Amino acid sequence: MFYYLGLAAVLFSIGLFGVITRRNVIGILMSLELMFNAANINFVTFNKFILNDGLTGQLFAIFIVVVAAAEATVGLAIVLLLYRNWRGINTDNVSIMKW
Amino acid sequence: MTENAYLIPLLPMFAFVMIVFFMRWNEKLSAGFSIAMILISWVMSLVILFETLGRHGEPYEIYFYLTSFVGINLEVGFLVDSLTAVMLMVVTTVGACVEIYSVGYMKDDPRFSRFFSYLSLFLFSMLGLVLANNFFMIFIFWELVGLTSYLLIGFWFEKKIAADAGKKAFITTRIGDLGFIVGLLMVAFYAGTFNFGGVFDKVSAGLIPAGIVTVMGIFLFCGAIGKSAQFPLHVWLPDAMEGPTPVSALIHAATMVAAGVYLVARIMNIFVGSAEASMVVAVIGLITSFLAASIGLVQNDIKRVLAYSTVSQLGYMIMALGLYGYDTAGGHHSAGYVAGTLHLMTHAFFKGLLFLGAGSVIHAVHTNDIQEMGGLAPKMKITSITFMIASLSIAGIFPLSGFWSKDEIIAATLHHPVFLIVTLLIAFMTAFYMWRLCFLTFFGKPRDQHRFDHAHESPRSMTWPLMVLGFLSIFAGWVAIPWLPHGFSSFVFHGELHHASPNIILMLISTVVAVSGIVLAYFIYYKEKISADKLAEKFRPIYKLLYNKYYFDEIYHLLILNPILKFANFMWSFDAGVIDGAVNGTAWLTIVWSNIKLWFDTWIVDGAVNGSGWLVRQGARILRFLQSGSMQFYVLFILVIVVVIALIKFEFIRIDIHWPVITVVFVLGVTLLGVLSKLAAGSEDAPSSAKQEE
Amino acid sequence: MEYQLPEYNLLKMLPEIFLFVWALVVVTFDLGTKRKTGSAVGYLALLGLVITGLILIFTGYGRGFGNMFYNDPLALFFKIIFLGASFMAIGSSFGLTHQKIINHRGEYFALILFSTVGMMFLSSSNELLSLYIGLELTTIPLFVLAAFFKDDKLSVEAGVKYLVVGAFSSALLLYGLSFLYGMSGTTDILLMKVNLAVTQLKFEGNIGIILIMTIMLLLAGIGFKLSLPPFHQWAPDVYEGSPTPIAAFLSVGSKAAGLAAFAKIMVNGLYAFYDPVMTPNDWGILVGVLAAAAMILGNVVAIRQSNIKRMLAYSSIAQVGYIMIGMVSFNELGMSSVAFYIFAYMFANMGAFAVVAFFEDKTGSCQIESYTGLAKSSPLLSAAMAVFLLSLAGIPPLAGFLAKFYVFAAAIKMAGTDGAYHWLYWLVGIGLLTSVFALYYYANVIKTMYFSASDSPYKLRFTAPALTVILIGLIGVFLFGLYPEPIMKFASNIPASLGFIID
Amino acid sequence: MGFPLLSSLVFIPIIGMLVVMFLPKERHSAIKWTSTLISVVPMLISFWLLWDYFFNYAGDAAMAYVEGPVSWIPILNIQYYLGADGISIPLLALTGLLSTVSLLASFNINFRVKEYFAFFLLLEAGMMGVFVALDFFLFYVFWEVMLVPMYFLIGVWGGPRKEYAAIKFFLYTLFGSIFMLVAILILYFTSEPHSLNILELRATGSAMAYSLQMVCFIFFFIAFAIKVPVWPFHTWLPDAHVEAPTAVSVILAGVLLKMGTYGMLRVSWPMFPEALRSLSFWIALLGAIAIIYGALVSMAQKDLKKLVAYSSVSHMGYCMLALGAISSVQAITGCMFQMISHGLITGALFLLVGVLYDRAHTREIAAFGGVGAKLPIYSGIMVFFSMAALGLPGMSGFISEFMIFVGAFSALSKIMVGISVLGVVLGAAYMLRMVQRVFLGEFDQKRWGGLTEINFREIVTVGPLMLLTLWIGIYPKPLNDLMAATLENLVNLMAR
Repeated sequence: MFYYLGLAAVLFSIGLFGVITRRNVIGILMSLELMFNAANINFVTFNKFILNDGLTGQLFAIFIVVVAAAEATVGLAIVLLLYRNWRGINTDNVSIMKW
Repeated sequence: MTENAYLIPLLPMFAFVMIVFFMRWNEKLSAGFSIAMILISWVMSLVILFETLGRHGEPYEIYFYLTSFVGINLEVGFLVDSLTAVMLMVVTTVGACVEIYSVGYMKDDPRFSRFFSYLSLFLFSMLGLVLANNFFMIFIFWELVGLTSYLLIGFWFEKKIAADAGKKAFITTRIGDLGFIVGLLMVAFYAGTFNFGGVFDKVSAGLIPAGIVTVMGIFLFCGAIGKSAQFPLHVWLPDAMEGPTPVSALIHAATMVAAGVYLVARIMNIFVGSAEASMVVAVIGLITSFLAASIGLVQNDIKRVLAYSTVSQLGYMIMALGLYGYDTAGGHHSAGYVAGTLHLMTHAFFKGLLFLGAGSVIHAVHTNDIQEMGGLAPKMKITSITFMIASLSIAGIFPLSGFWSKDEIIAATLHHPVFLIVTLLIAFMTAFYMWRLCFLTFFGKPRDQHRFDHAHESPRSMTWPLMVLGFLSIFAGWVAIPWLPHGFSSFVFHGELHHASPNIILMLISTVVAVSGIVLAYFIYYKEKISADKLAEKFRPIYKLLYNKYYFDEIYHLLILNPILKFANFMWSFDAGVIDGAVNGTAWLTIVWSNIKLWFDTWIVDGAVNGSGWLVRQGARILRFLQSGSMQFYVLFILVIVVVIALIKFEFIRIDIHWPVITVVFVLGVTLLGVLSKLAAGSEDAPSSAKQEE
Repeated sequence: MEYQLPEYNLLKMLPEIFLFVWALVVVTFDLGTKRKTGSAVGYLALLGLVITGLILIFTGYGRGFGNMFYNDPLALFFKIIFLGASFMAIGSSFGLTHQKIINHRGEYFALILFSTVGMMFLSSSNELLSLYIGLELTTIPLFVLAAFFKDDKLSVEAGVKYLVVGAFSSALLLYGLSFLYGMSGTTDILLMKVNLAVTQLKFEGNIGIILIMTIMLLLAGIGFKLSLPPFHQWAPDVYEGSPTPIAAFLSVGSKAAGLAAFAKIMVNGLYAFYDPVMTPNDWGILVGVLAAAAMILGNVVAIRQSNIKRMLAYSSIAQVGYIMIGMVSFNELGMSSVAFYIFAYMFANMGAFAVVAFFEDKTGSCQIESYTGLAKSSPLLSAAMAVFLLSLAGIPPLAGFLAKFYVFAAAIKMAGTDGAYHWLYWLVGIGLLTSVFALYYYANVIKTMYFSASDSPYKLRFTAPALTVILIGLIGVFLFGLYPEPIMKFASNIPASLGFIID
Repeated sequence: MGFPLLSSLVFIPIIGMLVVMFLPKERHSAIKWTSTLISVVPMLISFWLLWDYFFNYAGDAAMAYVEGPVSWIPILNIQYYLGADGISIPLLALTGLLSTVSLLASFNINFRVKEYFAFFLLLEAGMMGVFVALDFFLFYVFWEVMLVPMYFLIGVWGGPRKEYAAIKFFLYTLFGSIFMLVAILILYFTSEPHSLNILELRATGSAMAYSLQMVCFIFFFIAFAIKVPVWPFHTWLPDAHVEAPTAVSVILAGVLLKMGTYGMLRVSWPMFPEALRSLSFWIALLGAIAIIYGALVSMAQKDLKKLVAYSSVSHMGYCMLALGAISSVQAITGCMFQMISHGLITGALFLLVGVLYDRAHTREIAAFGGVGAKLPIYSGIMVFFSMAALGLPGMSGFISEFMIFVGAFSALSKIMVGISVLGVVLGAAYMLRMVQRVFLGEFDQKRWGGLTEINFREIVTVGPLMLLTLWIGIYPKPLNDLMAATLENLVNLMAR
């Protein structure tokens, strides 16, 4: 199971990396998805290997997928707005408000 | 009547109240009323005097508690013994004379009735002072007397000098009272009561350690120093002459300044308890007397001359009392007490007379400068005659009252050669300057024709008091003629039969001294055989020194007044610095942190918290940087924090290769990567953010 | 492995269900009337909230869905807060729906309601999965609401930031939860304590590292909701950008939700569990440090804000700091004090935001300068504002003071009873000192309104809903300042539902 | 228990405030008269309390007119618990009197009248509350409630730098009171069962460990010292006084400053005897410093009001000196006397300065001169109070200072007392400087020709203060007897 966890960790880290470094909001959203999925893998793994009661982990994973989807939709909608207002979706512009 | 003695002070008080609230608008009525009141109390004090004589001066005391806290009582009451009776007599007499006198003198003054109300108030407090039976009360009236003198000196407060003089008098005496208060505190602490009798019993029973008694006595004496203008606090009295002349006569010649002497006489038992204290008293008295007399030699303002003579005479009395205390402590017998009290009485009369006379002269010629007078004798007979009587008396010419008292004083100094010599010297000087005054004022040819022409005898209301006082200053002293069986001396010493042994030689010596003084004055200022100016030239430095009153005022200004004011100002500026260091602090800060709003500084800096203000502002800056507005930066920040905290915790754990470690390592590695890359990216758009800073 | 179906008594969930349905009704009503409904939709939403409140009162305590759904005092208390918050938020957003949001009124209100449902669900869930879902259900509508002004750059930016940071933090939270699940093997918070201990035994107590990771991640996730530094930075920007009522709702509603989550997972789930590496006291200290940071940072930075919404944002960050003091003084007094604090805070903060929103509707400005001399032109409004701010500053006899007093009392009690908790003294000290700072910027607003000789150009006339909201705020602030008894009694039951034994 | 007099003292002004709020804004005179008349009621009640207490309760040190304890917030067992004894009764009377007087004195306020009088009544309620509260929470609440109206009164109706002064006052006092809050909480949790009852907590406090006592004592001391204000904490005072409108500075000087000393006597002094014993010398030292320092600084003032303000720093210094002399009843009695007489005298001085300011629109001492000739009555009154302030016998100031000195002399180091006696002379100095510069000397006819004599209303405001000053000065026995039992009990508590 160690490999699965490792995989999850790798995914998570990649997601992190993406979120931090991406200039593109879409990219950021995708990296976020990666992170969610890392969590998914964790859940499933634990459910499979450590404990074997029912399907809680699996269920959790499914719910997460759903939620992630919802978030993605909202995210994309907002990205549209972003594009309308800025004619672009580069994050560096989006810093009017500070301190 | 004695049991109703409290009425004596209350009557003038009544007059004061009535005038202030009801009679202000009717000048005649208010004057009349206050005079009536003082006359009634004069009669009463006369009766009391006789009753006391009947009791052979047995003290009579009544009091009740004003308030009492644990340990000590503040009581109100009065004590009538021989000393009180005499003083009552003196005060009421002079008071009555002066009030009558000032009807004429203060005529057509805008604040006529207010003047009388003040006078009544003064008489109230003075009489109360005399009657007081305990330290607390005597202190209260002591202060009240000071207040009224302040009001009366500054009566013509439009004149700046008058106002200044009033302030000076008040504060100077207050400095004396400082010591007095400390003395009172010591009395309260060590004797546990304020009542004279109680305290004296404790002292004479030796319940209070001798050193304490000495200190106590000296502190109490400070009060006397202030009030009766002894060295080194004598400077206020001459200036006090700015007040109306009746005031000078009443307060600064006859009564208030005598209060100090009265105090010393009153608490004599304490001084008897400690020779050192008495010595201090005596020495102070002597110094004062000498200084004042010598200054009086060269002054030209008639009232100032009189003032200095007053100071010197008071010094006389104080010295006599001190010597009495010293000798009695040493077990010898001394005439000092009798001398002091007797001179207190006689001096009150003739000095009062002198001032009133001077007043009437001034009234006539509208100047104080004796160099502008001269030859007034034919024009104003009563004034000149009474004035000269008084001068003789003060010079101590047989058989005027001054003679007897001064003689007693000299007798008191017998065992102390230094004192004896200086005293005689002073007597000489006194005679000289008094008669210098007389000659310059009343004889010779007028030096200022214009003023001379306008001169005229004063109205009756002014001359009558002069004559009354003249009478008294001739005969008042006779009560103390040594050959009298039950004379003054045996009266003040409660009935114990005691003859002040008549000392013919001394009498002769003093008379000779006095006469020689007069003669010298005669030759210089009447016959002008010896030119005063030449003398002045010959002894230039001494003359200047005397003429400038030993530079006391200047010295005080230099050494005390200015430093205090400077210090006060410094304190103020320091305080201001603390309060609105905002002002200068902000100036400095705005240079350094010009981008910070002003009010922020003012309040942060204020209360001297610059440091924290600086920190806060620095913090604000960093936080501004963190709040950069770019969301990825926020994300990164969160991550960094998480990792950092996690790292902090890792130290506690032994690292063994175990599956979670891998995870963490991954996370860390990637995060660091992210950090680096982000920073790299951040460096690109650094300038833009820098622009945002502005 | 065979299941026995747990009993689904939906009745216990009635309020949530009803509100959810009602939200749908609101949307459809708006659509059905061709979006011509003026403020009727708003009133409809308010009505829904009121009814929900009534239902809430009648559905007593109890549980459903196995252990997933609890109706305990904690849940009830927080639900009341959520309802109140969204009520005031909606009430104060009428002016908005008159001018800016012409088209999507229905969605606007419905989304608020949805988010409220999420909060309520969260507050009464006692199990990781439902808790997570509740959290998401709370957050996602808020993403939309934050960006609701489609053509306003600020609003959109607020939306984006909120979205990214929020999603990110929820991902962290999720990752943490997964580890928690892994270690405890259950998602039921009550079982969690036990199982964790078991697991610890199984791994010879070597789960320390992973535990740390977990707690960090959870902190990050929930700290974002609480806008607890250092996870706060989104807050000022989002508050400034998003519509004012939404900002208010964020500052109270989602904070309260975060508190509930924190209380459930950290306190209820992890407090009883003891690990030599990460004792509760350890991460208690950690949270305490964060709280101190919150108070200092919030109060100091707020001093320099010129935009009142931003200022209130920072002040709300500071307030979280005070709340966390109560939270980390792990005793029953602390828990109930937290509840009371958020309750009092709701009135004051919602009120203040309502005033701001109203003012913004009338004048279109959020700058503090534009409040100059308001006291003369519209006394009641400025008086209300002053009262709210003073309550936030904690001046007696207003509710805010009592709340602070309660929190500090809890902290000092814990510090006095347990030597390991002396650090709470310092926390209290910082709290008190910073509260003086806080007074400064609140007073600054009051000064602007009252002390200026010049008269304000604006002559504001109240609209009914705004007035209602403000009055509710005033009444709450005064009433619970002077007679907090009922609320405190109620709040004193909450620790029991967090596994504290009330002595 | 009968009619709840103390509660009515607190709540009548609040009711009055509400009434005033509902009066129409324009009816200025109506507002003024209503509020004044309402404030008369508590004044009369407080006088009646004085009377009744003197004849029925003065014998013993127990609390009279106790109301409650009624449970208010049982969770923290906070109680509504009022009571009054020998040290609070006179201050209550003072508060009642000064409130009415200063309401009368503020009739010349003529913008935002309604708010002004409403705030003023709230202020009065707060002050009364502080003096009757026997529950710490209640005490603290009133203590803080008072700040808000004060902040507004200074900030809205104040002088040029009003905003600065107002916020300064507010922050200073709040800063102090947070320390008090901590101390209260510590006490609360030390006591078993937890209690906030001031009287019960005396036992707890004195039973505490020395170090803890020290901490609590110092915390309380900071809170009260800022209010007094004791020397290093005094810097808020001059600003607040100078900027505040006349009536407010009357209240500020007359009542608010007393709260500090009252708090010390009521709370911290009897509660932590050990700490007190070890600190008393330093407290007295602070007092002595304040006396000299205040006097010197006020000697350097150019602004009448600032001068009076600093003089009250000096006068409160006497109180601190007395409070340092814990072992002597005289000193503590003197302290109470000083509080009251300072309330009367300084209050009156501020009123009079206000009177002059209304006419001349300046407070620059140098600007005046010879006013005595033009306004005899006014100058007479002013001189009277200046004399009272410099401790002239026959007036209350002297009695109190003398008691303090007598007590302190027996209880403290003689040197310190000797030094602080200097304050008497300095006091005379600055007061006389002021009197001379303003009232004596040349009168500038063409500049001040227009000055009008003090009018009837103003005389009415000052008259009672005058009479009381004289009465206490001449016959202090009743007041002393009123407080004697309580104060002895206090001293015994301190000596534990």
